[in-house]
Amino acid sequence: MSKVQNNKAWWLVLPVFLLVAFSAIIPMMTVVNYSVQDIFDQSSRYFVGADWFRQVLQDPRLHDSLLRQFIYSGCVLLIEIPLGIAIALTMPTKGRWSSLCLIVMTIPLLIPFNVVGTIWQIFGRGDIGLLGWILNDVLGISYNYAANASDAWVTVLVIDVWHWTSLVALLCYSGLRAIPDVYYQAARIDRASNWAVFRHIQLPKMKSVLLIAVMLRFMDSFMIYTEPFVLTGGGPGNSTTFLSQTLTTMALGQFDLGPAAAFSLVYFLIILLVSWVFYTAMTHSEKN
Amino acid sequence: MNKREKVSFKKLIPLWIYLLFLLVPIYWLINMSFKTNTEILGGLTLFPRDFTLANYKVIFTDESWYSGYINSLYYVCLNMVISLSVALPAAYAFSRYRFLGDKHLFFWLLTNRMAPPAVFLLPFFQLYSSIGLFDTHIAVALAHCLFNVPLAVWILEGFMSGVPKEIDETAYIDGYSFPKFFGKIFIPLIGSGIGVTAFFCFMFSWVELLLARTLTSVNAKPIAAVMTRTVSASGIDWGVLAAAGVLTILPGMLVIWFVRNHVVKGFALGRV
Amino acid sequence: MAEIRLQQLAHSYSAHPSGPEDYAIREMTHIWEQGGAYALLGPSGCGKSTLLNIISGLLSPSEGKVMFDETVVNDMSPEERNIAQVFQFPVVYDTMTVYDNLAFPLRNQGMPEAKVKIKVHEIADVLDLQPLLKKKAKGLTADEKQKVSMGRGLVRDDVSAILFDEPLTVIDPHLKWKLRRKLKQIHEQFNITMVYVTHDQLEASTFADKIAVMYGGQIVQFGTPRELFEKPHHTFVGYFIGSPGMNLIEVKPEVGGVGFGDIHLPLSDALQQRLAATQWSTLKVGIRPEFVHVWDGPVDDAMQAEVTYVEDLGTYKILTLNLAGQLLKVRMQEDKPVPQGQAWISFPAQWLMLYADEFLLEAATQPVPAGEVPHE
Amino acid sequence: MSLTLEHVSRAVDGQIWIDDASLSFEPGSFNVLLGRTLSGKTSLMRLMAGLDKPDSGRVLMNGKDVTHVAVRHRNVSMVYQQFINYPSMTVYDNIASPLRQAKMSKEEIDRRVRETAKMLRIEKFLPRYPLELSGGQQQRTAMARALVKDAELILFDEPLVNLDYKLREELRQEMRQLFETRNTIAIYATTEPNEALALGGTTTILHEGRLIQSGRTPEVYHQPKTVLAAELFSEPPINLMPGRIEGNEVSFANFAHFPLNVDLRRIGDGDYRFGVRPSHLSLVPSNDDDLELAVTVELAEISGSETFLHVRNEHFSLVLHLPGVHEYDVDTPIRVYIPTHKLFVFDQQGGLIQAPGLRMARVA
Repeated sequence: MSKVQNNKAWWLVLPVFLLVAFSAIIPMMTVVNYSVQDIFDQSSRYFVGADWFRQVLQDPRLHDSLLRQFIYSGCVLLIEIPLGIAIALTMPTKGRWSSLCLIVMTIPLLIPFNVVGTIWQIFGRGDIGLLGWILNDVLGISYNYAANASDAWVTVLVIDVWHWTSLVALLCYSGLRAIPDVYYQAARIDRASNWAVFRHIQLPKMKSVLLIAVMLRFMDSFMIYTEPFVLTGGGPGNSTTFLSQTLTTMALGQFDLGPAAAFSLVYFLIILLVSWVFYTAMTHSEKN
Repeated sequence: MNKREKVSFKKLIPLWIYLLFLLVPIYWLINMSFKTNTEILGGLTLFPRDFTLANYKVIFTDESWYSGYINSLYYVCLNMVISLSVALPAAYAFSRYRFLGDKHLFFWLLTNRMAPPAVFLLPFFQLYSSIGLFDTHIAVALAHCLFNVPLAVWILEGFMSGVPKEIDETAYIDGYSFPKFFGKIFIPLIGSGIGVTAFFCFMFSWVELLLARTLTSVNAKPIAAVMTRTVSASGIDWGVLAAAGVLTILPGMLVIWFVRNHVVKGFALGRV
Repeated sequence: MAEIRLQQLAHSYSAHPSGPEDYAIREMTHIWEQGGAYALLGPSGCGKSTLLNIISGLLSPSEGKVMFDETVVNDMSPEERNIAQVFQFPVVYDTMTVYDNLAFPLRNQGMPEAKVKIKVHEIADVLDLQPLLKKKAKGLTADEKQKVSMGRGLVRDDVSAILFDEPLTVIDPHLKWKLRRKLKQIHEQFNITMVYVTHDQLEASTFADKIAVMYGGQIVQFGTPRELFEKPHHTFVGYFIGSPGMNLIEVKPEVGGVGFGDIHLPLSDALQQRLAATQWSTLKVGIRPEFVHVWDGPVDDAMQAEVTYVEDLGTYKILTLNLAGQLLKVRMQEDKPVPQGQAWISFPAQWLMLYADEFLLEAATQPVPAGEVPHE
Repeated sequence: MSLTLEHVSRAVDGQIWIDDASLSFEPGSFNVLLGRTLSGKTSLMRLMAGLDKPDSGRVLMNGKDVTHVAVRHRNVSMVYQQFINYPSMTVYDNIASPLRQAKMSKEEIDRRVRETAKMLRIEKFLPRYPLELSGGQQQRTAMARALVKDAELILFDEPLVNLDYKLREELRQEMRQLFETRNTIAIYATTEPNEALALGGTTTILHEGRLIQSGRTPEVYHQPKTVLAAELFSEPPINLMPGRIEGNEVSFANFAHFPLNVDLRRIGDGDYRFGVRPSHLSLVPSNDDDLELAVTVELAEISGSETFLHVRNEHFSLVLHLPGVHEYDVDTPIRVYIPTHKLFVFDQQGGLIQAPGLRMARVA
């Protein structure tokens, strides 16, 4: 559909622009402002240039949580994307079952982050939780997310899978539904194997929704804060302390405004950069 | 009729397992919310032996508990209304016209979805304090617009592009003014899109805690923040915590129920 | 390679059909011979897509048998039947090159790569796809894509029939006739049964040696384009084939023939006998606009009609005449003088058709083959 | 009510869509815009309707400049190629919607809706929703909405192209009848020359945004000013052959020679392009001055009651438009006849030099 050039359309966009500008530009300017100043109180502040950035970039806390964050987000993508695709492929396309599936799958998406944390906090405990009880008492696997760092880490990952795989699956399902039936018929006539159908019909047609799914899951997992906070408070040790928590501690807990602001900007830029890499990588392969 | 369409139960087993995986933790929460604390701590039971509504009674009789729900619902609905009402005209502009800087604007809107809420905690706190909005529902609703408005614009734009622009022109030819056309003809056409958008706005606003907690203290305190109170010196009141958790899931279930057809259609149209 | 035989075939989408109106396909027996070029022609909703899906194996008929040569294939899938199908909208594998697209069905059969190469190049030659072999299928134009879809069907040696489902819908009008020519050439070159489903008389008559016209779930006539034009076996064929379609007038039997208003149309003795021996509830005569004879002036035995409209189509004209209250269309060549106000016309006996309950009634000497025109 | 376009032009993204078009339409006339896809038909109609503004030039209605009047303040209607109705309203409400916007009384609306629905034979479907109807019925609904408000200008943008041919025949005939008694300007865009002929009135040929020729339909058809006009207003396209007149002889592509006949005698020697309409070619000689050519069949396209025979020899290819069914296999050698008194002659630049004289025949 050809769009018409019409600069008056700005009037329609203006409310959105003003609203988002109010919520994004002013705070962002504050952050930038803080990141280059040393502030004691309202009257005494000094320009420090890139000092805070230098300090933050050399801070081992950042390195630690950044590394943990990347491993975590990587795992999230590696598990949720294939799993989501697989679920979307098995979902029935018609009838009551498909509506039921869709509705059940949306339930976890609508639970507040901290309640998700609470559910698993309860579910995983050895004394009162079904999961903890089955693992410890029935299967004899020692499991305690509050004491064991790797247990805690895996639990946070499972929570994310539980919480968000449905979103990936629903997006993929939506992409799959957009494929006309004749493609499947043609493939059957060509005697294509299931794998070939997936590789040459379903995957190419799902590409644009997959891009969205990957970006969303990357961004959101990279910003994860509430679930590990509720479950373990970032522990044991620092095993589940991710970037957002490090930042929050810095800004609200220790009130290190300057470094926290610099940290914020670095954090934001990393997300932008990685998203851009994903975006170009996935759209570039299409051009060739 | 069609061999391919026939749903074989065997093929769906992995799917059932996945759905079970989704539902069991929730069931466990519901199960626990109907137990007394003695039963909870006294050993594992797959369903409440000693069925009680006492935990719910605690919540419904204590104002600080139920006002938490009202606060959350209030700012979520407020956010939904604001997001939809500003996103509808903007999405229309993006779907129908080219204008100066449209691509950049769209991209910039989407980058806001990439900004971690943690980054905005402090500036938001200061901003809303300075204009006297701290601890109000509107503050949280506005803050949530940061990520909901771009999303709403993006989803609605997809739905609107599916409506041929000849419909718009026919309406103008018939003598409709723009607002009249928009309200009477266009909005009913993208009903599913609005349903799906409302669903997503609700979802992201309802589940968010970090900003909501930072921007409120008493008057607009969300339920999610109230829940942290169950941890007290005497330990955790598991039964009440579970009941409160169940109650936070309910509004979501209600929303799904109301927009289920739109959501199913929206997903099925391949346009979400 | 196979002969396709439909035996007492019927299909209903409802589980317990209660009457003929519940049937998408009414009982029919029909044979598509090995190596023929056929068309299945009908308006939307006539059941042609259902029939196509039954032949290809996407749908299993509720009654009767589908046979490929001597094998009953009712429960076989399309791949087991070795059917190839070209769809309305071109289906290509976007991510593959044209070469890989053409090679795809062969590789799925496990054919050695050297042989695949030979076959693909052979087909690419036929379809003029050689220069495109290395291109990604995604960037092709609609007609190139449609050729690739056809190629995937033709490249296989084991195909028993190729089905075309409105394959030229998305093709640019001025390229259409070239693709039609290509299809004809392909049919001559490969000895494969081809069935072409369409609602367009031009597509059907151009491609097919024989056309099955479908109407209301039945094949009402199976014949060459000439037969459909000159001797429609059903009033629907008369109406549907030709633009404008056949003139159809309801008549009453009279002594020595039939008539309407004050018009009397004589019939041959043989036909009169046939009519007398037939049970019917409606009787119609039909004559094509091309065959109505227009006299230059008043002539004895000619019928007088009023000219109500003249449509000038450049090199010929379509006249609308009022004959005893019935409107008739008449086609006149450019060179013939156009009658003003009144026209004198006659219906040559050889082109005047008689229809009892919509089916053609012919003199007893030429019985209608039973399988083609089932009487209700 | 009359409509006049004065030197209107429109370019989008540096591409010229309409190039200096001047046209005027009489009240109560039926006018066809003929041109291939993307020739500018739709763009021109959008300018007339006021959906787009021209970059230069003026649009006048009844002599009044309406170039900058918004579409909803003009009294126009439009029917599109796609079936455009409001899906959320019933057929009745669809048809009533322009009247409601005009603040008409309830009784008057009801009367007119029913009258228009009856005219278009959709009165049965009034309580239904458009998407429950067949394509033909949907387009009838759209046409009813366009007709109901007595617009001064009604634009049809290839309204029948998405319908099958029997429905097209039917609706085309009804349309002509609908407009016989109306005092509106009807403008109808089509890619099909035969549709232009069938609809009558005037025809304007468009090509690449330019007006090629305009006038009463039979005149434009029989007297095309240029090769381009002849090619565009002919389906199948007119057959063109390079040729030369030398002394008393004409030759085509240096191989088919025939004596100069009376009609061609006043043209001087030189190189020309000769055209002959597909329907003037025949398989049997009809006149002594026919030129016989040996050709091979490329394809016989049969459209039920007519045959388009594509043939070629080593010099050029021809299309014959024959009544009746003629079945030929590909590559069959046959003979075709060109009536030399029906030749169009164009100069090398494409301008018409001579059109075949029409024998105006009448019943005494």
